[in-house]
Amino acid sequence: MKGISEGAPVGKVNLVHTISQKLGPLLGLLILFVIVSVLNPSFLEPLNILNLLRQVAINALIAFGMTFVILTGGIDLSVGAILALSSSLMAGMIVSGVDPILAILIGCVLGALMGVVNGLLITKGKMAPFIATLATMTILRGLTLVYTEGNPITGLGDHYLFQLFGRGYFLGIPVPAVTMILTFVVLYILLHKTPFGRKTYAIGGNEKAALISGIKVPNVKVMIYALSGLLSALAGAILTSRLNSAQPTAGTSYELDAIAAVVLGGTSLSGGKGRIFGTLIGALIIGTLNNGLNLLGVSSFYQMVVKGIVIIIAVLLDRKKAA
Amino acid sequence: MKGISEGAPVGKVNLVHTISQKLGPLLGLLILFVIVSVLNPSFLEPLNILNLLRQVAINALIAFGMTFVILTGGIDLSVGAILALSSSLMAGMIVSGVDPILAILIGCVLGALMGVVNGLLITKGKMAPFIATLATMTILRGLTLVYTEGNPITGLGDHYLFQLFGRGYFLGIPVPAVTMILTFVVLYILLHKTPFGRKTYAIGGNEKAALISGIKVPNVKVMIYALSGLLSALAGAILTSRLNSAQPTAGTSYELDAIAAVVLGGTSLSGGKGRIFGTLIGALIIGTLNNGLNLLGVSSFYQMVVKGIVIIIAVLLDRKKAA
Amino acid sequence: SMQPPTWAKPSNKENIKDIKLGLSISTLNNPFFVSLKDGVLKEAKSLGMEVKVVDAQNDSAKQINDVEDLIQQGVDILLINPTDSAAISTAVQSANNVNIPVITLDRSADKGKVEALVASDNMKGGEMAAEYLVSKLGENSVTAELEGVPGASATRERGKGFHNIADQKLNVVAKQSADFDRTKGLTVMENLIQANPDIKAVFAHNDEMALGAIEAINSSGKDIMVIGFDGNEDAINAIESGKMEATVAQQPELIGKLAVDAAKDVAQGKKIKKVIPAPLKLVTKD
Amino acid sequence: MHISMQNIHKAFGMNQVLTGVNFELKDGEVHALMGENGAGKSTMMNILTGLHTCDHGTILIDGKETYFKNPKEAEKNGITFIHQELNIWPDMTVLENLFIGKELKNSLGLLKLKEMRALAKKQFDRLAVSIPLDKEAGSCSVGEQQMIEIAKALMTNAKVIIMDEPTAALTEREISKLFEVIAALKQDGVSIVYISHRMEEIFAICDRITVMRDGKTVDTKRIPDTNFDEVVRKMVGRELTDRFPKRQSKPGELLLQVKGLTKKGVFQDVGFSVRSGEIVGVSGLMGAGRTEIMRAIFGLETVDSGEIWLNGKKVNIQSPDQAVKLGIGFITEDRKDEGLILDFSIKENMVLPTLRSFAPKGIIKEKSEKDFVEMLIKRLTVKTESADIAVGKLSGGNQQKVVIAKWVGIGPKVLILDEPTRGVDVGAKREIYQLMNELTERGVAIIMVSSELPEILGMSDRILVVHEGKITGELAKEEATQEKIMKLATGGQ
Ligand SMILES: Nc1ncnc2c1ncn2[C@@H]1O[C@H](COP(=O)(O)OP(=O)(O)OP(=O)(O)O)[C@@H](O)[C@H]1O
Ligand SMILES: Nc1ncnc2c1ncn2[C@@H]1O[C@H](COP(=O)(O)OP(=O)(O)OP(=O)(O)O)[C@@H](O)[C@H]1O
Ligand SMILES: [Mg+2]
Ligand SMILES: [Mg+2]
Repeated sequence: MKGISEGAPVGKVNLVHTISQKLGPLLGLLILFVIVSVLNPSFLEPLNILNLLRQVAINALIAFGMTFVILTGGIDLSVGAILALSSSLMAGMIVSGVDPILAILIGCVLGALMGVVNGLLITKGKMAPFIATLATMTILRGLTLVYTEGNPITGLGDHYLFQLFGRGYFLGIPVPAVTMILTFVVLYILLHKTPFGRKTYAIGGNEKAALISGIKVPNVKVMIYALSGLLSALAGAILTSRLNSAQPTAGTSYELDAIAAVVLGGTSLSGGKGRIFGTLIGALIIGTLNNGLNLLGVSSFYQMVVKGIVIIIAVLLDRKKAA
Repeated sequence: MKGISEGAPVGKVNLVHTISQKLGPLLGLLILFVIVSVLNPSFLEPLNILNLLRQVAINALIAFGMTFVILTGGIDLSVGAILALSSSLMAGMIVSGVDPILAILIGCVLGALMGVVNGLLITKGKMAPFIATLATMTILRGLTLVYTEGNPITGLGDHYLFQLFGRGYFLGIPVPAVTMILTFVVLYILLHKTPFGRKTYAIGGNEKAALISGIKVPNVKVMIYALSGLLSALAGAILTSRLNSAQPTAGTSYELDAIAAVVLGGTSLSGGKGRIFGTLIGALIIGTLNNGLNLLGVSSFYQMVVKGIVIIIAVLLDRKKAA
Repeated sequence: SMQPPTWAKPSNKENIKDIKLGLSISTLNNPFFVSLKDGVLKEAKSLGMEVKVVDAQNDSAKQINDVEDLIQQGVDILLINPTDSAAISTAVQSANNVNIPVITLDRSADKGKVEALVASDNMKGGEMAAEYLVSKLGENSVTAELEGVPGASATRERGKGFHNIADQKLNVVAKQSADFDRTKGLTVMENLIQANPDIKAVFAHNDEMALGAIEAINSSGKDIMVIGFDGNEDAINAIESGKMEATVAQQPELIGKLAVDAAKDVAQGKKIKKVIPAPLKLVTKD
Repeated sequence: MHISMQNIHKAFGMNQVLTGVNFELKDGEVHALMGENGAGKSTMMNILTGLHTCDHGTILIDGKETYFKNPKEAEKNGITFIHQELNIWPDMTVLENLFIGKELKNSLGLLKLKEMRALAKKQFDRLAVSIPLDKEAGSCSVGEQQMIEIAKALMTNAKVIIMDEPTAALTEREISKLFEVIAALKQDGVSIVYISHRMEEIFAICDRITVMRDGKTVDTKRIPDTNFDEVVRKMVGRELTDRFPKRQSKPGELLLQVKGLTKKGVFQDVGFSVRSGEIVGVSGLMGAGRTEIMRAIFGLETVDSGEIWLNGKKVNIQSPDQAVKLGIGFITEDRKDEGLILDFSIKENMVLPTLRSFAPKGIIKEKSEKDFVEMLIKRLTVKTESADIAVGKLSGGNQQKVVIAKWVGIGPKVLILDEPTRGVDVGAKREIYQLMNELTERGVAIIMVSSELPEILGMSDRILVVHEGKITGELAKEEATQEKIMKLATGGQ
């Protein structure tokens, strides 16, 4: 009962299996929550939880797109670079007088286009996703530096909606968290309730068979890389608003955090198996780790060690369960 | 005729195919050589060629190990982190009075052991290589910082042989280049002339079939990750000597350069197909690019753009040819 | 042998009328070093010198390669802004081997013959920040520290200087790395405020992190004094608008200019000082 | 629908596969397509349905020249293809598998799960199968997977259905159900192209037969106008004597003994023995657990209890390499997935289990390796121009020979063959049988798992029958009949 079976489970075994599948990562998150809040009770304060949600939003958005990519058996290393370039382009537009909301929209479209380039290299160019997105990562990072000349772009003014986008609250919840949740709902439906989602799984599960079954594999793939680019750009917009500026080096190694979130959420790197809800939990695990280790005052050296070990334990537990 | 067939090719088509397979990356390198030396004749001066060879050695050594890993269908993201930690440990030993050559040997063994950990996580732990080595990368980077307290380790004295190792010349050739060539010869024989090499290819070609044919797949994999760790540590020793110190942040993102070298050399990321000679050429292509772009005075921002584009072009050309 | 074979050595240049400078910079992803480079280029242009620039992208090994490549291009004087003072030594020695004078910028080289070091004193800057906090908030004020990239020399030196004073006169309750990065400055500061609600001041190892911290402080509604380091344009603006308290301003353009001037003197055979200081100044609103 | 393919040519690279094939399908007929492995049957149908393009030739559909761009387009025009290789997504549910690429959606673009469920149920009822729709397809038996594929094809309301070896993995009961469905489809005017290596089936259900050999059409005939021997002769191009070569069995000493082998929920208390020079057939229904038992003996599965004795000594086999060292060979039922490295050359595949012996000093001696491989190729009559051809380019029967050669090469004491002739043509089958006889004459003990009763009856010295993970009976060659085996296999006494 791995995979996408969202329907009614059949039989007891399946039920238990489904629950443990769904709860696996969630359980990990809960354990982490308990540990951190016992060690430092201020972790559970409402403000901190809101902070946590806001901090998680950027990684979660990128990881959502990465989930689709990984489900097809691909990988996208260029997400951080897309974030940086589209953030710079947005900031550049805003500084030159474009309405900030329009700038964000254009930026997201540009992000999606960068994703399309990835998709075309992979489908038309028949390049391995790893190497194609590694190359575009390098190129886009270079272009960002060329465009910004290595300097942050500032002076974005104080457009209210724009500031709200990264820093505001909506019904008491940070706007980035609201964006993340809305995006999650939309993508959940897309992945689990529409033919597009089924095709995503089908490509990752057996690409040849998908092709024979009449699925337009290249089109679907291009769309998925575009989605990944779009979401990276959206995350870039949030970051731009949060920092009230664009940083040329923003998003460095975000791809690794996003991939870690996807894998912690139980999605298989070989494609065809996994769920986007898991990714949300995975992103929360990583966010809780970062936030918690800071709260506990763990030195940044040991933080890395702890993070690596937690990833290994979480993945090993997940494997055990599956076996 | 893909795969490991080194024997006499059969038929005309096969012959052409084999030649283009072997010459593909080499041709790319030659074109690059010609372009750079036309644009800046000083590129071809003897000292620059020696420089180039020395500069390439570190990436090439890591990429040799990565070739084995990728041939089995795996990946090793932890090479840079292994380089940094073993370099720090070597330097630490030297400072505390261990004979430098002995320290290098111990350091290489430790590097191999770190590789063994990767191998065990992947075989016993059944983790995807990407995520296992991503986790160990984080952990080893953390441990390096813990061990060095974030400071470079200096005061390595002036042991002649040790200095020679990274900076000296042997028969007029930089010692790191000599090390690289000797290692290449040994690994070439290992990969193409011994049962171990055949097993490496077999695992990448079809792991289940390899297992059923009586190959001890887990053992071979562990040995290959150990080899990758060993070679990273060896590269670390050269770097330590060149820098006359150990840098805690050394080797950052070296994994990407190594993977790029392997792929440029025509080895398939899905395993089972490729050759170590190609990797040598791939490393030379990357080295020539770095060196050449510097000589041509291209700004570092544009260098990234150019590098990314060259990778794409090279891989696309290789795909075209294969099709 | 430790020397390149004789057949490979470049021929020595006799005529040094048109001086060609080589500038190896640690990274250009940071406005500070961009300004430093601009300072070099501007001064060189006004003196009619040619400059070749290479960027090590914060990788010590790449920097050695870069320096070799510059030597290969036949530069007459090397201006090196090391990523690390220990790691650059061998590159300086290679330059010494072929008799190319070396001037280092912002950081020194541990070994090898260097004509001059042009730098502002990072350690001193850290001390200045701590002293300023003591004078503004009194002794034993609760303070946090945002550290730079672990292991980077600026992190070590600024931190060391800061603690020289702070360990006696301030109460540093938390220190965390935010990698010289504005985004991380923001999230790490959010978490630090959460863990230590009574923080009164924060010292960031650079302005980027300070500016990130300010965003975190603003949204927390607390009143926390922020001191940065570098004095880049954003930070000066933030200080003028009252969002940031102060920054230990370096003058990267000046460092670049002084280095070129020193190079000119070396080329003309004049004697120069071993250490050429570029003054630091504490920028506050007044 | 009337289809006419005329003078079709097709080459893959240098490999000229089809050289002027003609094929005609009439309205509402069941048309058999037969030929040796690699004759080009699947390729023909792939060309018809747009998966491959032909180099040269004409395709007329209802008199109009038509070339489909892809299988989807063929399907839209009423031609559905059940492929030889199952197109199953093991991690997705049965329901999801049934509707891949043709999901029903409402006006909002969301899936109509209820309707899809109902539709699936209807098809399954028609085929009289009861696979839970939410089961993961990967945990279904091969037979069930095949039924999923058939149901998928029936849902398209096709006017032409191409079945490429649909019964290779089906049980007798499933096969007879399928034949009923085929008869019903015929009634509705649907035409069927039926590709199979099982001669009995062809004569049971087909109206006409086209025989192919070496990329050419040899003949097309009405079934009543031909017979078994003629078809075989046309396929292989020569007279074929008995289907099963004579064997003189002279079993020697006890070689392999299995005692009380148990893996909970899969097989229980399995015990049997094999003598040197003996062929023990293992029969049973699909999913009875035969493959699992063999995998356990070979060290590919862990067991809960039980012992294995070899040559009177108790052995402990934890992994395949130990089994290989002890002289046990295992030809798996899925040669593409587990038997071969398709991108590798014949040579590289054949020497895989014996690599060590070619490198006494660590370096592989290419000369002796080459001689060895050439000897095996000759001995097993593998049809190939060279040992350096990638195995994936060989026909199914020749691939199977390479797998067998691999194990013959280790000089085995015990050879386990799991469905050794699945998807293999009559000619190649006979060669494989002959080889089994040769091996037993030299004292090799053979365990042959097979779902083909004629093969079990024709080749075994002794027959074990497995039902739901237990050995329900053992029959000597002389007393065994189809009826007795089927009774034991279905759990009757
Ligand atoms: N995609 C391909 N690339 C190269 N060669 C191919 C390809 N597909 C089939 N062939 C070759 O074409 C020939 C005919 O193959 P095909 O699958 O049509 O045979 P078949 O008659 O269906 O045999 P079988 O009974 O084994 O299924 C074989 O030699 C096969 O190796
Ligand atoms: N990987 C698996 N996961 C879950 N169940 C499996 C798996 N492999 C086999 N089974 C189940 O185990 C049982 C025994 O299967 P096995 O393949 O051993 O049967 P068999 O008699 O060899 O039949 P076949 O001819 O289909 O191979 C079947 O019910 C099958 O569905
Ligand atoms: Mg076929
Ligand atoms: Mg079986």
